[in-house]
Amino acid sequence: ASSTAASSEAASAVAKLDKVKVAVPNDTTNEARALTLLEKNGFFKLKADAGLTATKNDIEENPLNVTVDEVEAAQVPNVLQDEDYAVINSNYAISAGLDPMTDALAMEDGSSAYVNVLVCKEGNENEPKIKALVAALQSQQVKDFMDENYKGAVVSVVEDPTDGYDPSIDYDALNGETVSCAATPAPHCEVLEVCKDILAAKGITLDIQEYDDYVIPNTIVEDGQCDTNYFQHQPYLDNFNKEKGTHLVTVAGIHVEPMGIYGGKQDSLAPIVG
Amino acid sequence: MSFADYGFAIWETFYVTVLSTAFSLVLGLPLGVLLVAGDKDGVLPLPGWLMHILNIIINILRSVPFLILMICVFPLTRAIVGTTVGTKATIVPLVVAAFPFVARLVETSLRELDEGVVEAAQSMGATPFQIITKVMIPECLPGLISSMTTALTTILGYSAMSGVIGGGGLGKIALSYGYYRYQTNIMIVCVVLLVLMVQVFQTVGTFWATRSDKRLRK
Amino acid sequence: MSFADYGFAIWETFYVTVLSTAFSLVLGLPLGVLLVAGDKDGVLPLPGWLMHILNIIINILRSVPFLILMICVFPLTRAIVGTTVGTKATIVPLVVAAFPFVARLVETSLRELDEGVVEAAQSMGATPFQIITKVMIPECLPGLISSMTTALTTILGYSAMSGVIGGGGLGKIALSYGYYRYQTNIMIVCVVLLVLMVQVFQTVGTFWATRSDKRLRK
Amino acid sequence: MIEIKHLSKTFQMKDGAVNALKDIDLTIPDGSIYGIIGMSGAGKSTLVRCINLLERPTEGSVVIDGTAMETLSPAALRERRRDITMIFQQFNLLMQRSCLKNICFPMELAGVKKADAEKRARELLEMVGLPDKANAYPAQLSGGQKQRIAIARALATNPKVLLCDEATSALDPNTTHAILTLIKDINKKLGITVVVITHQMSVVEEICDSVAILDGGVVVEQGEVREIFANPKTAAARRLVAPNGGSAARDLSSFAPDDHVVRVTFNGSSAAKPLVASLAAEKGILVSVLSADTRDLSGQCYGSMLLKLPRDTEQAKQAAAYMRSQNGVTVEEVTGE
Amino acid sequence: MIEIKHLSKTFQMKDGAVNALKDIDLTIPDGSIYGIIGMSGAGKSTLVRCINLLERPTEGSVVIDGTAMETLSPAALRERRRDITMIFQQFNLLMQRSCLKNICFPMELAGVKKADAEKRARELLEMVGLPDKANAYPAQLSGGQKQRIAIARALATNPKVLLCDEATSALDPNTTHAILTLIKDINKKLGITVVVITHQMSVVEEICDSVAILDGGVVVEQGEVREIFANPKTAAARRLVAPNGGSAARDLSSFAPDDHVVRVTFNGSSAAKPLVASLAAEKGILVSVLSADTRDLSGQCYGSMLLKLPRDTEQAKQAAAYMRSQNGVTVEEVTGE
Ligand SMILES: Nc1ncnc2c1ncn2[C@@H]1O[C@H](COP(=O)(O)OP(=O)(O)OP(=O)(O)O)[C@@H](O)[C@H]1O
Ligand SMILES: Nc1ncnc2c1ncn2[C@@H]1O[C@H](COP(=O)(O)OP(=O)(O)OP(=O)(O)O)[C@@H](O)[C@H]1O
Ligand SMILES: [Mg+2]
Ligand SMILES: [Mg+2]
Repeated sequence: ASSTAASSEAASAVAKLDKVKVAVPNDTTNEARALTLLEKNGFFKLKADAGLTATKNDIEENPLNVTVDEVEAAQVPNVLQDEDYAVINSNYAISAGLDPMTDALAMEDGSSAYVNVLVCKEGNENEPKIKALVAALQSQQVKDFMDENYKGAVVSVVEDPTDGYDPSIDYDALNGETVSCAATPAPHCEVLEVCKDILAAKGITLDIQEYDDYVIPNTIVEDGQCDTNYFQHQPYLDNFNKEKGTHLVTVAGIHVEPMGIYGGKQDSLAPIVG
Repeated sequence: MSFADYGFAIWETFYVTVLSTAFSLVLGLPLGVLLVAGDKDGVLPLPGWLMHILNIIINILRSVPFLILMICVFPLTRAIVGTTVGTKATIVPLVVAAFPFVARLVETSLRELDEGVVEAAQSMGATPFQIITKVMIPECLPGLISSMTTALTTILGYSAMSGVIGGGGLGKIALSYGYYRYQTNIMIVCVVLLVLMVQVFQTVGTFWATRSDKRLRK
Repeated sequence: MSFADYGFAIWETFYVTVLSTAFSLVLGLPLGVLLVAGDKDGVLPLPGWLMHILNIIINILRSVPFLILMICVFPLTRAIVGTTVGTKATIVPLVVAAFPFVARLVETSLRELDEGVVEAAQSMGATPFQIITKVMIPECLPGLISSMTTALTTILGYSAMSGVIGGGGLGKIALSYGYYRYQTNIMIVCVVLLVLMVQVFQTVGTFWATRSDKRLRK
Repeated sequence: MIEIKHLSKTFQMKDGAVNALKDIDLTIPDGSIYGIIGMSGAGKSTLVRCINLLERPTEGSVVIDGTAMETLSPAALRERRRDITMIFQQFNLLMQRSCLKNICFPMELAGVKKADAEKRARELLEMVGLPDKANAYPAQLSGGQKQRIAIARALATNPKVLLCDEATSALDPNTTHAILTLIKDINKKLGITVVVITHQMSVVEEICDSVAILDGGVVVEQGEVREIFANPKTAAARRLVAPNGGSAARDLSSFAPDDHVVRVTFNGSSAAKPLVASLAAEKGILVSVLSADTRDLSGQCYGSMLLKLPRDTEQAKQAAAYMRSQNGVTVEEVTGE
Repeated sequence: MIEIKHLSKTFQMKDGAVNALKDIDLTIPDGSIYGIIGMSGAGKSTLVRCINLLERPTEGSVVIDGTAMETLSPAALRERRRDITMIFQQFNLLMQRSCLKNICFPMELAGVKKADAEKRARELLEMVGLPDKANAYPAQLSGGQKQRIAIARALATNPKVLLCDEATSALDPNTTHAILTLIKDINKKLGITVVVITHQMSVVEEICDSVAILDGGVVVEQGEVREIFANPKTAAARRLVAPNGGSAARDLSSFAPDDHVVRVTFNGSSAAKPLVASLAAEKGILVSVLSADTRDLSGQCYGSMLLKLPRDTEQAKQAAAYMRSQNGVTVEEVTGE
């Protein structure tokens, strides 16, 4: 794979493919996101009303004969070499040894709408222990951790980071309390590990609950088994609330994980953009 | 991952697997027995429609994908365990998924029994319950033990999915490090531990099945 | 989802399940036979270390969580199917996961065989191969068929995970629409179709097993 | 009393039906030892399996002590069966239980206390000559030993009816005798009814009061043993009860054609006057005894002999006439079959 | 020739060992029909299973035609076994194969063409009297029918050695006779060696040339049938070969105490002079025949009789003396056992 810049040079020299295979993540919003990114890069045209839940069935015009394979998000890097292209979440790309900065043929804009958020049940937004968790997640330490570990695959969206604590909270009163947070393994649990230390310093226990799933973490916050969760982006949450009639609210936006198009059998977007 | 973490994961895997298998046996054994005994020519003929219903229930539970089953049994899980998440909570869906499977294994084993010994018991006026507990099960014991070993390993495999509802255990760790985080080392350690566990279960199971078989001349 | 979509999903589920079961049988049957025949007192005693290795291989394959196994066999999948994505590609990991399971079921079934008939064949100078193909397998046929029905349903359950690598089928649709996209209707239709499929498999299997059993006096 | 009424049993098979029993009528009095004999495949096992309804008759009825078995509810049938035990032709021992536990089994079913059951089981093991096999498993026994365990098991609960399907077929003559003595004893002491299926004529002779002869699913003869054995009327019966069965037939085929061989049957003749000897003493005619099996019952002689008469036709005729003139003796010329 | 040398077999059990065979030495000549008799549990089945090495002897050796069986490689052993067939005490039929296919089985193993195998199987079915059971499965057969299928199966491949473990125990006298005739025929025509294990003395008498008597795992007597049967030397042998076995013993127990009963054995006495008759004619002493089983072999008489002598002691003595004076006759006083 080569960089986007390199590929456009060779564009005219490359013959069109008669069939293009693309792998995308198979969960609701990630798929829609991926399809939107592909549309933007000229793979096909989606129906106008496809929105944030678009699936491959929403492709309206497909002149390049693109086949979309829906694959588990974590799995996409593994199948890359069998596809012409794949859309990969940056965190998985990094885990799998790809470098989003150099290997991606195209990236989502930094100002993505897909901000990963900390979520709690409606009405609990102002609970001190949740606010303490927000302060920890929005800290400089977390921001540094992201920069250092994810090298652009996980980008903090926090504008002015805290020192880890919220001055408006009475931490003494929270001493000995536990705040629980449901999250998916990477990168959310890893990020929470950083917060764990920050909160521990004030005698607050952060109970990180790890889930390999995108539904349960919401349902358990809704039914009160867990205080918060941190695994999803805003559009996903909105859609979830709408479909399931849940009352979950965003407490704070933390980071974005931009998606990128990576080359498998192809090493540039030339066959697409022509 | 520290030693203690691995130790805890081993313990979690162990108790989830063993408890799930035990409960699956408690439900699956009687059900499997009914499938054989309730036959038209069985020792406790049950009405045809009832047998149909039993079969259909088993088939339904066996055909629903595990993830969906897990969600469907949430109310049950909550009623029994008090929560729907965590390692303990995985036992309920595991049992619901595994007991129909165990029932089928039991059914297969019991069908191998020589009709003659059942007839002998019948000729002595044994009640269906006596035939089941004193003839069918004891006479098929080696086969049943070996089926239970198979079930145990299968349940252990399923328990790796406990991560979906926030459970732990070796399988889940192997998945979240090896699969989601691409950290092969931890995955390998977990898989090796899993293999060792299965190895132990299997060795004990095979040994016990052979030991309990009095039909062998040697 | 149109009628045609459901039809196609049924077809995908059907061929993945049946092909995976068939291949698992092709690998698992000989392996299961070896586990019994290769015993110290078996008809084809194999060296102890070889039996150990066979057992360990089976235990390894049975203890690795399915998702991890799926990734591990990617090179194999690629070599055989040409790709690691899509419905067809799920057959390889399914077979790798299921054949050791089938081997254990076969082993359990074959151990139920009356020693006497094997001795009779030995006394006639039958080769181990002849004993296996003409005595052990045919005499255990009903049990084997019923074990294969159990395997088939288990494999069908696993095939629901094909969605992970871009496969299709009823299980995957039930999961991705019903579970992840909250379209309960589609999920219900898929589950009903799955139940019907299992019902058909099970009915055919049970019927065939009973039909092929010549030990029954009635 | 066991009454078998118009009993028929048909097995449906792929290629046609097998009529194993055809319209059987039999009455087995209480306290009797009743033999059922017949060739292999005659339907003996099927008949006895119909008595305790292990085999449901296709037609007809089995009435025990006035109750038609096939009309009983499952629970009532079980109750009944506790008093009817059976020794199976293929033993049907529980393979995963030791011999002792096998014998305890019917007592366990009946709720006998464990200690009492084991005590009785050990007694029975003693009786059948296998006290040292208490802890052995059936797979470790010889054929005859298995059969003896099956016998012990059947006797364990002091049944009212004992059905024996070839109960001594795997035993040597001595053990057979010991077992038969045991059964006869029990029959006398407890008055139990015994149905004995066998193809060993010596067994019938030794313990049965009455006998029925089955042939091709039909009862061709029935009555007291001495009568049937002395005077078999049908070919099927004669085939079975010829003294020493098959071996007599062998002898016949080795005769010179001009030998006169007669079968003499004693049906209660005076035992005080030995036939062969008195023939020699009174008439001076010397006959040789080829085979004989006679019994002296309260001074009357029952049984039969195969005698070779002198080659001289006149002498042979005289001898035959002399014997015929004796009370309770029938003489018939024997020809190879 | 089958030579059994110093053969011992011990079964290890949880609670001690069972010495089923102890230092057996036997030689079975080619073409002979060799009987092995003994009480239940004597070790007969174990012995015959050692011959084709289904049971590995603990000690000793089985040499067939000069080759020690236990030294053979698995492949060579298989080759050998093709010529040695066995009829099992519990039949060991393949339950999932029809009768026809069961009989075809050894031929299938030997690579006989299917059509030829079926043809031969049908012939054999005819021979054992079950032509209509070709398509029936073993579960649908009576005990005796199963046994006959097992016999047919053993004869299918024209073996050189036939091992029969109680091959006629489930058969009625007639069918037994027919089967024995069949085996004898084959033995004569093809010169095969037959080892017959049985507890039916009539079977030994009918077809065996030689016999060995096993008791508690030890060979206590062996030799020609006529010798052993006429002159059983050990208690074990006498128990088995008493005429009509158990039934003679029964008679004994019913004697009045002052009855004189003697067992007369003929070991080749002149058949021309009937003993009982001539005793009456010459001495005027009348004895009655309780049971007899004699055979006339080329003018010599073999076999035995149980005779009741007159109560008069003087007469009884005279009678015994007279009989003792005859050639080839032994007389022994019989007492209840
Ligand atoms: N596998 C075994 N384990 C332990 N003991 C055994 C085993 N097989 C046989 N025996 C014992 O060895 C002895 C001889 O058995 P065998 O079967 O040879 O007797 P048999 O002479 O054939 O008797 P039968 O006429 O009753 O068939 C018996 O006491 C039996 O209990
Ligand atoms: N389940 C069955 N299905 C079909 N035919 C059967 C079945 N059971 C018995 N038969 C047939 O019925 C007839 C009578 O069988 P049964 O077992 O009563 O004979 P038997 O008199 O006990 O013979 P044996 O002395 O050989 O044991 C036989 O011809 C047999 O083949
Ligand atoms: Mg019978
Ligand atoms: Mg034996």
